[in-house]
Amino acid sequence: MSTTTPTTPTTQQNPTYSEAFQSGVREEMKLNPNIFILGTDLVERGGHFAQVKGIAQEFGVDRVKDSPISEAAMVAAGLGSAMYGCHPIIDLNFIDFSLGAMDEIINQAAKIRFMFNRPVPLVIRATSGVALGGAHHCNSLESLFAHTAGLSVAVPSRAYDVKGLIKTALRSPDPVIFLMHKKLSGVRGEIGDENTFIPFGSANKVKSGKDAAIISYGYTIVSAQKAAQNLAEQGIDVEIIDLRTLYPLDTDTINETVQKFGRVVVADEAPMFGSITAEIAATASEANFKHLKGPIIRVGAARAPLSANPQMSEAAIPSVNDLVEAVKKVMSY
Amino acid sequence: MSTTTPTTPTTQQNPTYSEAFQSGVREEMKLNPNIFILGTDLVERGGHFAQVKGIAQEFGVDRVKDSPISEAAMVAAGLGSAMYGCHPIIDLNFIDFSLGAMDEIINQAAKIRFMFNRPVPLVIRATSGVALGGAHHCNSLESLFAHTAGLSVAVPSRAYDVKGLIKTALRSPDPVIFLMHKKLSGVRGEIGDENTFIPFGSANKVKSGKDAAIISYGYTIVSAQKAAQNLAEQGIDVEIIDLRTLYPLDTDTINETVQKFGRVVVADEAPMFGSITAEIAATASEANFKHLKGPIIRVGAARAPLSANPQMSEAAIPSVNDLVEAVKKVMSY
Amino acid sequence: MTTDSKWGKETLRQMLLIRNFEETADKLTLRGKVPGGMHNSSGQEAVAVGVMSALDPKDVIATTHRSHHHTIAKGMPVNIVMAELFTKATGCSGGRGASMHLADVENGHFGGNGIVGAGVGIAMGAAVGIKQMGHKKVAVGFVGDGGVNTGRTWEAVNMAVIYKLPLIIIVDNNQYAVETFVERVTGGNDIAKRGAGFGLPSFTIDGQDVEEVHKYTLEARNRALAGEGPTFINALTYRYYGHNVGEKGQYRTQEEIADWRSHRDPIDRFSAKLISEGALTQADYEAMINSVAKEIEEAVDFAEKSPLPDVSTILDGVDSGLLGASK
Amino acid sequence: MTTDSKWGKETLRQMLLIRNFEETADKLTLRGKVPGGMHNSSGQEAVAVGVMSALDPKDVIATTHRSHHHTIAKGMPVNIVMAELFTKATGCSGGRGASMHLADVENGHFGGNGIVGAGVGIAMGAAVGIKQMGHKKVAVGFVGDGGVNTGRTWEAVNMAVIYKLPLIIIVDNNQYAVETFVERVTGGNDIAKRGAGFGLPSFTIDGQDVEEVHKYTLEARNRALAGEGPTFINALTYRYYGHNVGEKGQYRTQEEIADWRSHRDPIDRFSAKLISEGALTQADYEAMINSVAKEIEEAVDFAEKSPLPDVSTILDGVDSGLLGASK
Ligand SMILES: Cc1ncc(C[n+]2csc(CCOP(=O)(O)OP(=O)(O)O)c2C)c(N)n1
Ligand SMILES: Cc1ncc(C[n+]2csc(CCOP(=O)(O)OP(=O)(O)O)c2C)c(N)n1
Ligand SMILES: [Mg+2]
Ligand SMILES: [Mg+2]
Repeated sequence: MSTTTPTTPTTQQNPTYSEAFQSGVREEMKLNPNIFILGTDLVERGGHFAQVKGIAQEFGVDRVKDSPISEAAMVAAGLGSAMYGCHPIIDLNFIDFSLGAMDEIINQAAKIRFMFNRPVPLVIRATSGVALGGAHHCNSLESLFAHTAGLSVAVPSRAYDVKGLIKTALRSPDPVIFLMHKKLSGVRGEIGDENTFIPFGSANKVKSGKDAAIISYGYTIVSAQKAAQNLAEQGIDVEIIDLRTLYPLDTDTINETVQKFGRVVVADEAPMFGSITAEIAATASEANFKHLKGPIIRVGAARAPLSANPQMSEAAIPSVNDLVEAVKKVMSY
Repeated sequence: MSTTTPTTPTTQQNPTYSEAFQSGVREEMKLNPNIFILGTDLVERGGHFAQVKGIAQEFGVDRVKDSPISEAAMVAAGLGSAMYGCHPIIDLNFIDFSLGAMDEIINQAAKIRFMFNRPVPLVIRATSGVALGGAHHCNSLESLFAHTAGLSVAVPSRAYDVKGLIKTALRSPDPVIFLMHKKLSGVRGEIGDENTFIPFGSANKVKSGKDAAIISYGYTIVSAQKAAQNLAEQGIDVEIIDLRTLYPLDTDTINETVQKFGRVVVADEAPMFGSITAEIAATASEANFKHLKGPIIRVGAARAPLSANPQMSEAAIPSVNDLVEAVKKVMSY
Repeated sequence: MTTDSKWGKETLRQMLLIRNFEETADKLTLRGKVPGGMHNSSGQEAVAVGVMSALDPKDVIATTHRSHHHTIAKGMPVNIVMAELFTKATGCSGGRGASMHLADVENGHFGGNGIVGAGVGIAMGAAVGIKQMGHKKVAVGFVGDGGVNTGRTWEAVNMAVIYKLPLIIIVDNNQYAVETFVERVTGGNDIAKRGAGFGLPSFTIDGQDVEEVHKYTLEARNRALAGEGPTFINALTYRYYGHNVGEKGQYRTQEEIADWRSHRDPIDRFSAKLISEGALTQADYEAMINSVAKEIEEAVDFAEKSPLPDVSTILDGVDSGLLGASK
Repeated sequence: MTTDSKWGKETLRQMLLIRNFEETADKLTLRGKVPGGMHNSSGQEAVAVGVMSALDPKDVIATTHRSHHHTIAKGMPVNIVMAELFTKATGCSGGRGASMHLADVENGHFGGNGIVGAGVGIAMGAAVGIKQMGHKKVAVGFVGDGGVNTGRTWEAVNMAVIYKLPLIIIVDNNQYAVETFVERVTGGNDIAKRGAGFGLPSFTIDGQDVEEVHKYTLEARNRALAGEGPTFINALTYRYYGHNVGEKGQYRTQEEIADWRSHRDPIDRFSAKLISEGALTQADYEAMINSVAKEIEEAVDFAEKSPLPDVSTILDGVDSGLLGASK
């Protein structure tokens, strides 16, 4: 399932991560008149991260709807219209605000197909990840959604994956939580054409290596790349696997990676206790125990709310150095 | 931190699991005039599981308040009054309904102490676990709460622990999610007296054994006890650790147990992907790798919503036989 | 106004069918046939039948934990409903749902719900879909008097107003939420006034008068189809039985129940009207009662004889797998 | 009515202090001094000062993401506020909160909030506590015009009504939610009427008239203290700057902003009144402006010179550890 795509040169021509979203959505909106977008401040502003900039101007306000600040109703609007036959994209702005729509997401959208045998082709998009803004704007909630049967979770780390994954989501009949990292919004990169679809559950080998592997996703992939450079200087050649989606999870690639190296670090920036890295480490350990040279090491954030002070917020999440140290630890087995 | 208490003879004199809650709450309400209870249908009915039966009649309706069906406001009432100086118990009835109050729980109650240096002595009680009722009444949400920095999570499996833990919660300045399993509501057992407090983060060795261990909590402890009997007949002597709280987690006891046996099963009835058993298995494997005779085996529920049909719902969660097989598997290393 | 005889008979029969269904299912529940229990709607038939008789079969509804009456009135065969209560494979949700999760999405029944207030949001969403696709339909969201205290209900109402959605919100106001009297928990104690505060036509009507319910719903539907947006209807009704089967409680008097049953019963009122107008004979009425009883008996038989769901299917249908290989 | 000179001067000074704070902080934010940006309240001073001048210092408030004006009016020293914006250790939240999370719970400031609508719930909860403990205080919850579309707001309002809580809800209605004009997203477009629907005294008032805000708040407070329950006040106001610092947008005209600034500015109106009544001389006024400027300058200096929080404290205070040993 793992597909390797070339590392992307960041030239001025390449679109940003946010523009990649626009691009994928535009292409699918042209083909499917039942796709519409609903959220706050989308029409004029184009969303807080320019993720839908210009789309209302192109497709009209019937297909890009400004919403009141009513997260529960926003998701309900998506859910009911998806059951009816539309393919809505509900833009929740920050994923933190999904906490006001958890019943609609977890009890309703995720369960309708199982209970009533009815597809719910619904995309819930939100900006996620740790950056500025403090405790109410930096929740890492991906493990909550991944734990919920019936939901799939995309966590792209670059423009190419944003576009390829949103296009797949917009062709699928299932609810998707689509999380875009705030620190990546403006990062440019190559994107695929209108026929580039990235299947969920297919990890991307960002970098191959000989000695050990880091399995991660989202912004932590950027840190992992820096860590890899640093480690290379110390003679350690680390492989980097970007999961791209947390559910479905590319367990084939995870298993192959664990079996290949026996030395694996699993990292993200969610508070570590109970994060998705636990699932990955526990399941991979159980399945590949004999191949392990030592325990799988997890790297994650402190068990604390995030602070608005940038130094504190940075200190709470894994640094490049934390990743370097973790890899050195698995190398010491 | 592990305290072993005698296994309880279930005589008619012993109170039920629900009555144990009443008992602990009553004792603390007598001592602390700032404790009050708020939820739906508490005054006359005594709650849907009789958990506060008679308390309004004893303490008056100022201290047991019937609420509208407004979960967000219920938790906000608890949060604001806890910040003000009360020690509210917010009774959400079924934990499923907490999905309508997730912002109040995760963004607000859990974070206030960290952000504003103000204690939030708030107990959120709810009935949890898989039984009848279908997909909207059987969510196992404990891993969501345990993952949230600032929350503690109690998951008692017997009357004694219900009383001892609720008393501790009502003496502590932190928000607690108090989950009582629906299938245990009527189970009788010994309870402690007014001075019996069970610290959070102290597991209970329900049964000691010589060969392997099952680490679990809640109703699965009952299944584990049956599995232990079955295994005893096959000559396998299994130890059972009841975690009693999921955060704080008794990592000392977990580590000791893993080190003692090297053969450990971690089990619960939440959908396994991303459940708290992943955290336990991953962290315990990392910390005690050298002591493992084989991988820690997890047992959990299917990744699916629960059905109202009892046979389907039973089939979705671990059976006694699943636990027996898991223990035999760890014995095979 | 004189009632059209054909419509009147069909309407009355629907109400009788629901009443018999509920009373039969109640007894079967007490005998352990309905896993998880059920919420009996006896007394509330006029709301369900009055609304549904004003709709087109293709219109959409989404409802609550107490939804047998809505479901039968919407046209689901009673044997399928009964089988679902029994959690049999032949039930509308294949036994996955039981009493609270009746649905037939294909035919516009977007589901009962275990979560108070959720149905209004789902119906509002369906109305978004209807409008988006340019269809000439409406969606109806049911909620109880207790449910109007959930925030999600008002978010959905507001959204329906600003998007001018073809939505009708029906408060199936039976005056109690479990054991809690509506006045004790409803600020202002005027639910229609709440609706009005959100800027949509809002009415409190006699939910025991099936013709009144029908008339208000029809007008609301016409407004919706004309692009004038949603309507809010607070229908006053009463449930005769406990919240869940077997529950009694001290929260209301036997006199109160007897008063509603004897003076305002929707079936008695409507049958008396039809008989007095000559639209129905006493003999017709008795035949109708018997025919309904037979239909329900057959439904019970169907449910009893139906197979249980295959437990090996518990992982089927969680997702499509089309996003990528689920593992 | 003639304004009491002492009260008038203090009130005017408060408004000037807020205005200068906001304009200064805005510039500093553009210079990168305020991590995460800030929500400027310039134009809305009369709401904050009118409310707070009617409260007792021990009363409780809980507010929104736009809360500098409420916080300063509540009495927090501007140097502490500024230091928090700078995320310095000397800020009210030790630098953990920045602009959106100003608080001083000990002194009745239960916090700004990153979540729209959350403040009303927290204030409602505080009012539960006040009533439970038998204290003679009130709680005030602030919400924006955008925030009245969150369900949580109405759940809290309803709860306050049925428990007759000493709560005042203030809608700091600046007519926009980010770039969205209130009329486009507010069903009925009459926010006070929504309040009335939930059964509490509800008023729409001129939020640019500090005396009117004061008067309505005082009356609400008296009702609350007399055990008559909550009051809902929709105060019409306007923000002069963008939603967040540096934002402009095409969603409103420059003429609209100029009109509010030149004809309805709360400070200009109130200072002109005081001067015309002889309660204030032009010289007094200028001295006041200068003294305020100096106070803000000192606050900036304090914030600049304050230490950053110690990053080794990032795990401190998450919980007490008293439940059991946290690990
Ligand atoms: C969000 C939520 N909170 C609480 C419940 C528990 N509950 C189920 S039915 C009910 C009462 C509902 O009352 P009402 O809306 O008046 O409907 P009725 O039962 O009278 O038909 C309650 C509290 C629930 N199912 N969902
Ligand atoms: C629950 C939630 N949804 C969305 C947001 C993003 N957001 C922050 S402020 C704002 C606008 C709020 O408008 P209003 O309530 O009128 O307050 P104002 O900014 O005008 O003071 C929005 C949408 C949020 N912080 N919380
Ligand atoms: Mg009711
Ligand atoms: Mg506003």
